[in-house]
Amino acid sequence: MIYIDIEHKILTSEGSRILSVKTELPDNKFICISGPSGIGKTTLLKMIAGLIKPDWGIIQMGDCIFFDSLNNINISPQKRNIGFMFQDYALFPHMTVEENISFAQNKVKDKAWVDTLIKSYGLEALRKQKPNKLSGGQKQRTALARTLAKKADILLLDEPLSSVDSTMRIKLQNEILKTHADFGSTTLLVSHDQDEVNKMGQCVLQLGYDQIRSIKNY
Amino acid sequence: MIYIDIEHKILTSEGSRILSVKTELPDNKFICISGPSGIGKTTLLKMIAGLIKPDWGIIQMGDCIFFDSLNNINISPQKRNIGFMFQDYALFPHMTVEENISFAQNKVKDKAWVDTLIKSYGLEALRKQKPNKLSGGQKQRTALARTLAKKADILLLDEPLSSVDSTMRIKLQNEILKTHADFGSTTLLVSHDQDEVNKMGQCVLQLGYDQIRSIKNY
Amino acid sequence: TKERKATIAAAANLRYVLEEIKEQYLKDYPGADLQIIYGSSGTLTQQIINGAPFDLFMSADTKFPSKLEDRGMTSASAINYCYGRVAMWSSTLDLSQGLSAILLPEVKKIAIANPDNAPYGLNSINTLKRLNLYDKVSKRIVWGENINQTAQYTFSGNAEIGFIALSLALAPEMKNKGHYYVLPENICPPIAQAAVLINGWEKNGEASRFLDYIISSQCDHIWKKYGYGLAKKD
Amino acid sequence: MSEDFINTLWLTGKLATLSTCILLVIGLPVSYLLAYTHFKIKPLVEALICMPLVLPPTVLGYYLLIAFSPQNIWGSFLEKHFNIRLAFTFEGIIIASIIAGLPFMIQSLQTGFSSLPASYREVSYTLGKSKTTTFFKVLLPNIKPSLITGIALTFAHCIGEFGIVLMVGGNIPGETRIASIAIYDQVQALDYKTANQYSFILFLTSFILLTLIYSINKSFKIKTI
Amino acid sequence: MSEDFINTLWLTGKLATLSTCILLVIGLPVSYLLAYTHFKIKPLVEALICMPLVLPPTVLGYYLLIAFSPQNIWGSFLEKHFNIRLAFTFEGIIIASIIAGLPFMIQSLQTGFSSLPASYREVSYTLGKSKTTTFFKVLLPNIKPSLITGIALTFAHCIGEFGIVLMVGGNIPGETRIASIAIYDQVQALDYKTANQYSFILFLTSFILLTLIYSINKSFKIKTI
Ligand SMILES: Nc1ncnc2c1ncn2[C@@H]1O[C@H](COP(=O)(O)OP(=O)(O)OP(=O)(O)O)[C@@H](O)[C@H]1O
Ligand SMILES: Nc1ncnc2c1ncn2[C@@H]1O[C@H](COP(=O)(O)OP(=O)(O)OP(=O)(O)O)[C@@H](O)[C@H]1O
Ligand SMILES: [Mg+2]
Ligand SMILES: [Mg+2]
Repeated sequence: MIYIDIEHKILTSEGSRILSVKTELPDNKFICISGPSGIGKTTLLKMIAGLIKPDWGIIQMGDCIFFDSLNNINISPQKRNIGFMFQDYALFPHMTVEENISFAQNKVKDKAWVDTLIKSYGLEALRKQKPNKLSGGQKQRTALARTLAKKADILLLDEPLSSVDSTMRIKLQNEILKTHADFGSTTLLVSHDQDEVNKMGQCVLQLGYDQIRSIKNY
Repeated sequence: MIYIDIEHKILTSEGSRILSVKTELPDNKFICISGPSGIGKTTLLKMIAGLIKPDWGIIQMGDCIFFDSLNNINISPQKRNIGFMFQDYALFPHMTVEENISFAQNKVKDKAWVDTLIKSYGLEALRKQKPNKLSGGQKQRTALARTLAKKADILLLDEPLSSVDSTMRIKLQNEILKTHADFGSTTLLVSHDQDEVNKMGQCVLQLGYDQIRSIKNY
Repeated sequence: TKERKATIAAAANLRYVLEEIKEQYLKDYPGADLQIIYGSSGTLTQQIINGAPFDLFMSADTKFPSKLEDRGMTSASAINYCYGRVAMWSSTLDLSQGLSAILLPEVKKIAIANPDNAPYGLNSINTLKRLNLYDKVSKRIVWGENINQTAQYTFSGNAEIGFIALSLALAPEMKNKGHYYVLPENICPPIAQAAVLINGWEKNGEASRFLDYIISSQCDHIWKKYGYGLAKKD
Repeated sequence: MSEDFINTLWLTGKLATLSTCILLVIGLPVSYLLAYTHFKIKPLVEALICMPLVLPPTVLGYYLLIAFSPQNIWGSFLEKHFNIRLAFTFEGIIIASIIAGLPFMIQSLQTGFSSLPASYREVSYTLGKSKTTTFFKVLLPNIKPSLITGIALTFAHCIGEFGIVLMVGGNIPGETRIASIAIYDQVQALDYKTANQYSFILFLTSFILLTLIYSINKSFKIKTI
Repeated sequence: MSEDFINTLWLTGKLATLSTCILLVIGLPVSYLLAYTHFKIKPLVEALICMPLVLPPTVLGYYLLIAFSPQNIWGSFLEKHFNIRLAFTFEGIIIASIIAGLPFMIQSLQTGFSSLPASYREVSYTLGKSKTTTFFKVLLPNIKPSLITGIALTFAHCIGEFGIVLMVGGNIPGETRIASIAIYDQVQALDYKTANQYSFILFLTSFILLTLIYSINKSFKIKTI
């Protein structure tokens, strides 16, 4: 179970406001997060990943307390065993597609899994390509494959499919769901596409300006 | 009328292939370009903008020849009077949202138009913000507003709405259409969202692996 | 041969003389190992003060050896080993008329060594002052950091006339490349150059033997050949 | 502190500031070209720019002295047609300083330019901006850290540089006698007390100046990175 | 070319290579810290790193000489406990070279690190990579141009630097007499022919080496930018 109860000051299109999220998310489920642009979806994921320190609150994953402002606990991102896919991909420019993906794995490399990912995400011909020679959608798919390569406990995917065409999108949605079914990592996926949210989410976390975090269990 | 007849070698997920486009596009119309990821949509726009030099061919805009490989003509991007919105935004990090947008204008600044854009694209509260403090969607909207600020002859928009939520997306589609109706710039919009293409395009250019460029006039 | 090794710190302008003296010395005393290190007298003095492993210091003046004496770094008092003579040098002008050449209109720059550091400079200036020439040319003087640099200013032609050491005017590289005029001893006293043994030389007698050798009459012809005045023998 | 030293300090400041400014003017276009054009012999040009570092300053100074000499083509040309003799003048030591400082300025700026993403220029061009506007409004503001490093290194080096300047300048008070030479003189004369005083003042002044230069960098970083 | 000069050249190469390597080892962590931590007195530290440039080399050398002298605490400590005397030894001139080269290496690397986007580190951390792995596998390969500039500047400077080395090293053949000092000596002795020959060889060797260093840079750029 993931327990989140945090407050963090952010600046939105409507001026500065407090992003306040209080929720409990089930383990090993596929959770979709949606909400208007600038509401704080990326910020929330980054707080769970440990890349942003909330102003106040607690983030707990199972027995492990990731963050607790009162007891001054803040586990570093390296130790949270997460996989994070950045909205702007953040691929390493000096590594090829394949190197980017296998870099995500620990010392014991699972080459077969990397190959499977490269194939499923349509990157076969681009294996040896550096990111600056990729199209927008190809970059996005590489970033997604890199995140999945790690087999982390929690997957945080920030709009992983916003730049791919609809045919490919449906295919990749299924790939992601399949990976989730196989490994059972708790997955948080941010999307602004209502169809995608409805299709993929076993749970939906809706962020809104009224600061009420609605959670629907399917 | 825009006349395009070019060939250019690119590398796609299916290995290296020739992107070959031969088409005539009507003036002052709203043209949507779609096709699978990695097919060459961005490459096509960049060739029209003068940022990539095609291996072979002609690009002509009205009476003005932008590019002609046989006669060695290649007009620099500065002189093509275009507006180009990059798929990855490419905002200037040292300028605020407002500075980014008004930088696009010529020496005679049209402040009113900048203000209108900032308002319509929901950037009012972020005027004085630098890009590194913006969310993905906010960056995208800033880049879009910057491109529109110039009132160019040709607008090249590379997936301008891929990162905004559905409510905002519909609103902004209408804003773009309104701008097009007001100024009549020939607009080429790349999108992988079929609904968007159908709604916005007066013309649709479909790029596909069979290398046949289908064009539908509505 | 290790027991017979001496390290000698010598002023840079002694290079040609000392190499010749060293050659002759090694013939007379085979088996000696002389290492001569050249540098500016000021730098060498600072290095000795801070523990440089030198046995003998041959300065281009008397000031630096006496400073070392004051600090108790030396084991005997300094002795003059030669006298340096001041010469006026020019690559373009005929200097047979003597010092008055510096008043010629084509002389735009006159190079003199910095009198604060170099006795050649000090003596040149004093001479000019005594002959009431200094005020007439003071605006045209450029200051060389040391006597070598002064020579470089002159040799390169950036200064039409320079007051340098006679030994430099006679250096192999400079011979026959210009004209020189040796300032007579009565108007410009030669510069006494002193050498001193540094504490710790005693480990073998080589340094002291070499010092004795350079002031002996066996070396007189070498000193003269390079334009130095001989030390007074006692 | 004697009046003499204040003059010397003033001359030093003037030399360092002027040289740095001129180097900036030279360095910006050269490093821009080096960063954005690709030609075969580029590594050669880059190595050549480093060369003033490789020769000992006094030796480089000696070569300059020869170049300036009225006995040589270039020197006699200047003397005949412009009545300029570069040796022993302030202009001469400025030239010497510029040559000595070239590598620092150009290298710093070049790494700055070449680490900028190409898209900055591309966007600016598609917005119809000229290369000049792009350079001043887009590229320059984004290489501020490199710019500051370049200015700081060059300035510091001009202050401390004395081998070339000593050689070319001829140590003329009020014209070419800069602080580093004055300090060197005192150390040579074993006048350590004055040398220490002067070093301390030089050190302190430069330290304060450089701290100020770097503070600009800091405030810039906090604002945008 | 005499055997003597070949020895001198060899010593010069050894000094420059060793100093550059040590500076790289020192410079990488220091510049990393300077680039990624923010503390109030950072501009002061940055200015301090430039300071070896501000003092004339011979004067800096003189202060080092005093520091190394067995008459002082530090020097006598080394002498007593380790039987090391730094002045007039190869170790001594290495230390001198390192101090003189510090600004070039650290400044170059620091601008490199600070121009990398924060996301590189963030991604690497979320992938569970340690700071060390991130440093070597992610950051270092991406600052290659700065790394090469730093190495080239430092190396060139070590070759040409002679004021400090002359003062600290004392011109001892085979131990501290490096090429720049040898050339200086010959110029001092008015032996211009030999000086020119030696300068030419030094110039050429460094030029070839630096061209090679910069060629690495070029091939890197073509591959990834
Ligand atoms: N680095 C930052 N520093 C300060 N404020 C930021 C930073 N990044 C984003 N913000 C602000 O925080 C708010 C929330 O941003 P966030 O990126 O979490 O939005 P989002 O929900 O992911 O939006 P989008 O769907 O557009 O990506 C935004 O309004 C933005 O102005
Ligand atoms: N800078 C580049 N150099 C060489 N090849 C490139 C470069 N950029 C893209 N490519 C290749 O060209 C092909 C077309 O890329 P392009 O960016 O035009 O695709 P796209 O249609 O815009 O795709 P997407 O919808 O994913 O953005 C891709 O397969 C890519 O591998
Ligand atoms: Mg976001
Ligand atoms: Mg694209």
